[in-house]
Amino acid sequence: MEQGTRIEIQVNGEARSAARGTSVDAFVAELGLRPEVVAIEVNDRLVRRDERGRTMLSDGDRIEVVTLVGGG
Amino acid sequence: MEQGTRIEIQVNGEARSAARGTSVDAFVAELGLRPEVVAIEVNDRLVRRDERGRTMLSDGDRIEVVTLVGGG
Amino acid sequence: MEQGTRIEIQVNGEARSAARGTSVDAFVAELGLRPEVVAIEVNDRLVRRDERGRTMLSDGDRIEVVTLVGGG
Amino acid sequence: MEQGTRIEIQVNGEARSAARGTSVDAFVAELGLRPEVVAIEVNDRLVRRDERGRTMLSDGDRIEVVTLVGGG
Amino acid sequence: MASTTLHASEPWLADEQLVVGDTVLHSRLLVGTGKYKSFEETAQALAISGTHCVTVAVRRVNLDAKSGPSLLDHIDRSRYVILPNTAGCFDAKSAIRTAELARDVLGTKLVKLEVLGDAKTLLPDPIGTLEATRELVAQGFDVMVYTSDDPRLGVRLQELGAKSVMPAGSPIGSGQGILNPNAIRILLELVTVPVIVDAGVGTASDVAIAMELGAHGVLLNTGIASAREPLRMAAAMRDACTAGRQAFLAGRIPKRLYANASSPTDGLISSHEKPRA
Amino acid sequence: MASTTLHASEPWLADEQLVVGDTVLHSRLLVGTGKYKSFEETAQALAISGTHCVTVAVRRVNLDAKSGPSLLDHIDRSRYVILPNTAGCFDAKSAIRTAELARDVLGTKLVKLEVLGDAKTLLPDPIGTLEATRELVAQGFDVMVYTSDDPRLGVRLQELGAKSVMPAGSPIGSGQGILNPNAIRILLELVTVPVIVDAGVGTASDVAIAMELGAHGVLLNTGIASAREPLRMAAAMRDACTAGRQAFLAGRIPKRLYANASSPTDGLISSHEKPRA
Amino acid sequence: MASTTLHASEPWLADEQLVVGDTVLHSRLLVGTGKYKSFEETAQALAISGTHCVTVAVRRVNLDAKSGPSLLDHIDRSRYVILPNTAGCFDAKSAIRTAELARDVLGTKLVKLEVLGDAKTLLPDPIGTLEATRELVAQGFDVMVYTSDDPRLGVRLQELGAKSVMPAGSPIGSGQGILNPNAIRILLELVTVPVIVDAGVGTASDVAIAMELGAHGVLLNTGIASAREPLRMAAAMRDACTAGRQAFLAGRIPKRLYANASSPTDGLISSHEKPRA
Amino acid sequence: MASTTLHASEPWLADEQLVVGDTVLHSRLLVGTGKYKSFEETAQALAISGTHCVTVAVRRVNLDAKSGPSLLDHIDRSRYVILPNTAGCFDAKSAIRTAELARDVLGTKLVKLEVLGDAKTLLPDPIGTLEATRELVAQGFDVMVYTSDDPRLGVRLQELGAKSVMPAGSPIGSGQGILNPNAIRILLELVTVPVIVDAGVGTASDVAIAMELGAHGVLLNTGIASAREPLRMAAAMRDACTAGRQAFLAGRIPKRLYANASSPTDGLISSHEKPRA
Repeated sequence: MEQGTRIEIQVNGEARSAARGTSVDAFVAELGLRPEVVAIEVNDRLVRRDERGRTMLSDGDRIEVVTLVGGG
Repeated sequence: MEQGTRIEIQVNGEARSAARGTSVDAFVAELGLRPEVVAIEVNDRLVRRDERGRTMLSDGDRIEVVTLVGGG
Repeated sequence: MEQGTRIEIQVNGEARSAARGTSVDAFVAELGLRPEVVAIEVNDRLVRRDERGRTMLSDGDRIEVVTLVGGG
Repeated sequence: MEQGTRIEIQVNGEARSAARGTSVDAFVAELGLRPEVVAIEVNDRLVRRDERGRTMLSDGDRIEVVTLVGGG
Repeated sequence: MASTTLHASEPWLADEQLVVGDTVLHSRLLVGTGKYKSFEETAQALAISGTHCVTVAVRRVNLDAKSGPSLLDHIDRSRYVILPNTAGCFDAKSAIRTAELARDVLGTKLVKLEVLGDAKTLLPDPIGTLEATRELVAQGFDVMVYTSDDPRLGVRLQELGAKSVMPAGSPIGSGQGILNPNAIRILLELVTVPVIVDAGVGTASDVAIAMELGAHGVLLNTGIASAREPLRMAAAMRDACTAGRQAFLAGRIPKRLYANASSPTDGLISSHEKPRA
Repeated sequence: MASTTLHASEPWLADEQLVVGDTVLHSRLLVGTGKYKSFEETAQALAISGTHCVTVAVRRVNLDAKSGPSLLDHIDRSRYVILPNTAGCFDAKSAIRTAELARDVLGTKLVKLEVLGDAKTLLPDPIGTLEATRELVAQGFDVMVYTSDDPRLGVRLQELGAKSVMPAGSPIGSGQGILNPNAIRILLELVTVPVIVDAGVGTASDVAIAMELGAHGVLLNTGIASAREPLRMAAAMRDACTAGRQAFLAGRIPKRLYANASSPTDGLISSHEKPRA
Repeated sequence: MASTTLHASEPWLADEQLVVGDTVLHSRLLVGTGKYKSFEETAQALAISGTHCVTVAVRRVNLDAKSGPSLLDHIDRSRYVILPNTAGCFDAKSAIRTAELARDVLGTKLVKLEVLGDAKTLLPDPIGTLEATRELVAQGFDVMVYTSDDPRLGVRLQELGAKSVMPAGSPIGSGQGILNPNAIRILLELVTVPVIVDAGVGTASDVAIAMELGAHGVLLNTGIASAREPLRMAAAMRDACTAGRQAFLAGRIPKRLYANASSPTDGLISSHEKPRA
Repeated sequence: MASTTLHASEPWLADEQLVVGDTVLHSRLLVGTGKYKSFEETAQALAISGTHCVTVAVRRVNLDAKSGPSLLDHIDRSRYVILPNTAGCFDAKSAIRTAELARDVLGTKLVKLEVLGDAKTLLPDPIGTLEATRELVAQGFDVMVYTSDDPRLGVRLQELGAKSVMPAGSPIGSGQGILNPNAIRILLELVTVPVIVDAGVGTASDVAIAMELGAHGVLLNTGIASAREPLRMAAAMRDACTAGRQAFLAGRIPKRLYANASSPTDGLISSHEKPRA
């Protein structure tokens, strides 16, 4: 019997799912975000801009997607 | 035909009447006041303690009767 | 026997003399002052600009000659 | 040939000497100090009141002898 | 000032007495009698405060009320000097009449003159105050005059014969303390009669600060009467007055930007780190 | 706080006692023993101040001097709690050694910890202070810790086990009083151990202000010892401490921009001018 | 206020102009001409300050000196309003004579009245000031009157016809800034003519504070002329005046005891420690 | 500081530039971007303020919102240096992660480090701040560190490699200005990196006062964004910053208790009354 094709992840504290084998890059696009204005953590570790393409999401990952907002 | 036996006066801004020929002394007693804790003005002029006996009230007099109260 | 031709006056507290019949105008010129930057008092009374010509100095006059200086 | 009978020590930064085998207790007495108003360190280590008797000074020891003075 | 008995036992607190005109005051704290819950509370607060001089106001008798107890029944005149004020007067004439009425009741010549400028700020009117001072002095009153902290106005009031100049630390009842210590300091240099800070005192440190400036006394009312616990505050004001006066006489240390060690700086045990200069 | 006897006679002054660790202090004024002209003056100033807790420093014995009288001969230990400090230490290690030495002389666990940052400002070094607090608490000391008025630093020191946080009102010996009342107020909200203002007090009103903010006590030395008349100033500081504390407990009146009449505003005699609103 | 051209390009700075009697002033900074090293420095400082109104004093001509250049040669009257003062007068009569002399030279009716009380403090004499104000107004002068910060005295001077009330922030040349902001605030509530803070300004922030209180202008001299670098300070005072005025008009945030986050408080990344409430 | 062009025309305003790590800042005013009504208002306020450095915060993307405009679209990076902060972090680890995230977005190493102690006061936690400073410096960040005004804490942060020490004048958003100028003054004596006053600024004079103390810059946000008229206040803050800086460089006059005449004291006209000495 074959394994599921989707993974369950947490994004900014909310439960989401993604296709197995999705890269961070692809996932950011999927979320409809502009890649140049966000930064990504996976499991409390920064995934640098240049690592996004080669970093694949895994089942159970905790993902933080942040951007810059007004602040003092 | 003989004249009225009472006079109309103002005491602390209120209309009052008194018997013609009433002295300030007598009037203070009439008001039920302790003479040693009050001072009296008739028509904006102080009537000193020692003048009260010989000072008679006249029709239309404006009388101020004051005492000492708490103040800073 | 003819009278003296000069009068003794006080200018800003100093003793000076002038020819009898000197006008305030003439005296200011004599002092080498620029008339437009000074004001004159004779015996504690202002002699207005337009009165200087017709105002003659008399023996014993006390004259104040002032100007504007730096101040706050 | 037998060894010297005195040791060289430092007390409050000054060079002193003492008889070999002198206890801290004895040394305090030697200095003419009142034992109850002083505290003693040997080589930066406190020698407690109850240890003074059994603690012997050794050649080269650095000794601090302190007391309480006025302070805020 | 605390009593002479106390001073006998504490010679280091020796101080001259405060004298206003002919009146010798045994305490530098003057206390008002307004706004208390009862005559009993008034009397107790006065006693606790240690004051020797209490202020009272002149008002119309309430003709409808039965002749009840008078404030005067609760102020022992053998113990306190009574200082009538002209509070509520907005012109010289009313203030003068009020002072005369008070003198007729009390038989004394001491008066605290107030001629106010407006009902909102209760700040003194300088012209009315000058006029009334001249007239009351002419009538033989010992005038203690409530004024702003304008030092030259204080000089003018002294020239007119005032026996004490009473600058407001801040507006009456505002509780803001001494808003301009510099003005009080200059006033103290310019006048010779006692300077008694009147009005604005909100808490104990305000009294201490006034006395440390060199003021000869402080008059207050609301600060005690309207505190959550008036009796406790009366004690606090009493102690603050003696504290500030004694600190003034003791001569405080100068202020520095920083540091002046209170413990010896030598005789330190050997240290691994040396202090940074 | 003054003696219980006094309170029996003055119930309105009731107050809880100041407790630091296991030590109950009967006065909220803590006094240092540095800079006095003589041991006699020291003892007299302490007595007048009414303090129950006096600070002392640890220093090398002068070996050349004949064994003379000791400060301890002049401080009656049945009357005063002795609080040794680590003044003059510029690193945690020296401060810890100094505390151990003091404990060995006194046999008590109370210590006032000072780890200073530099000799010019005598301001505390936060890192050394945190380190030494941790270590001394581990050794069983009751640590009263001198610190800046940084409220969160005070919280950290309490978390490490300090029994009292002692913020500087201003730099040691600067006599500038409480430079940042707001910081003291916030510190008082954030910590639960007693907050005792240490350093910077120049005159009586500084003490009153500290206590009015809600501080649990004040420690001072130079303000008394270096005043022109130390004994008089000792009395002033004593009274200022009770005044400030009582004012804090009494609940002061609020501050307003202006006026709040202390005499009644009705019952005025008829006036020619009406007050301007 | 800076020029209208500037405002055309900066609409958010829109402000009404300062009007004293008949005189419209394009800057709220008034500058004195005393104490400069040279007439050249005076002229340059005035230009940099952006002022539209400059004060001058009346003094005896030096008869011994050759008729040299006059200050008036260095003040372009097409550019500046000249405001003569009566500085140095200690009685009403001298001040009135001085004002008349100035008017005769300048042909203008604007005068800054000063009647001083003493040479040590240079504080204004209230009686002489009131007298001279009445007389000069009767003679048709537009009187701008130097006075203390006593709010009711300011009201009296306005009642006598003064066109501007000019309270001292602190004594002339003392550089202490605004010693009693509360008094200035109350004065601003009580009078309707422009209030121009005169005297006491020591540095830029003093000007800003005066304007933030709502003062209509500030007059200063020593603060610029006696600074180490007068030209630099002239620029600083210029900017401080516009800064303070604009801040007043902009409506500042309220003061709080503490904290009001400027960054969003939600959307934080997951944290190991949770903030303590 | 205003632009060099301006200085060419005003040589007397010459000033060195503010340099933080490798970053040269052309204005001494740093401005936050929080609390504005719109991105447009933000951009306009920044432009008016003349700032060269703007702070931003790091927050989670709102996944539900359609991908709308970003703040970054409204801040021209060729015109402004963007300074990301770690606001909202209550421990070193979160602050470090936040700094790394910001660096990944911006590609720059400048960071304003904030490690807060609690959510009520938003005062900095000294231990977390020290830890995060050490770590971020090790990671190659140019750390500008928000701290209390404790001078020795500032020294410790500089020792750990901070490129700028940013003391709070008063709590974030409290609008109380510089509560302890003395602490800032001492900090300026003890550290060599730029001191930029951060937090607490309520109005223009607060900025001027900070700069007059010698601070190298001021960072503010709420004071402008929450003013009734943010654009007007932006201009006020801009002018106050240059005013205060120039006043600091110009060298202010000393403060005196009183009087120092600005008009000549000789050459007075003959007077009936002689001045009282």
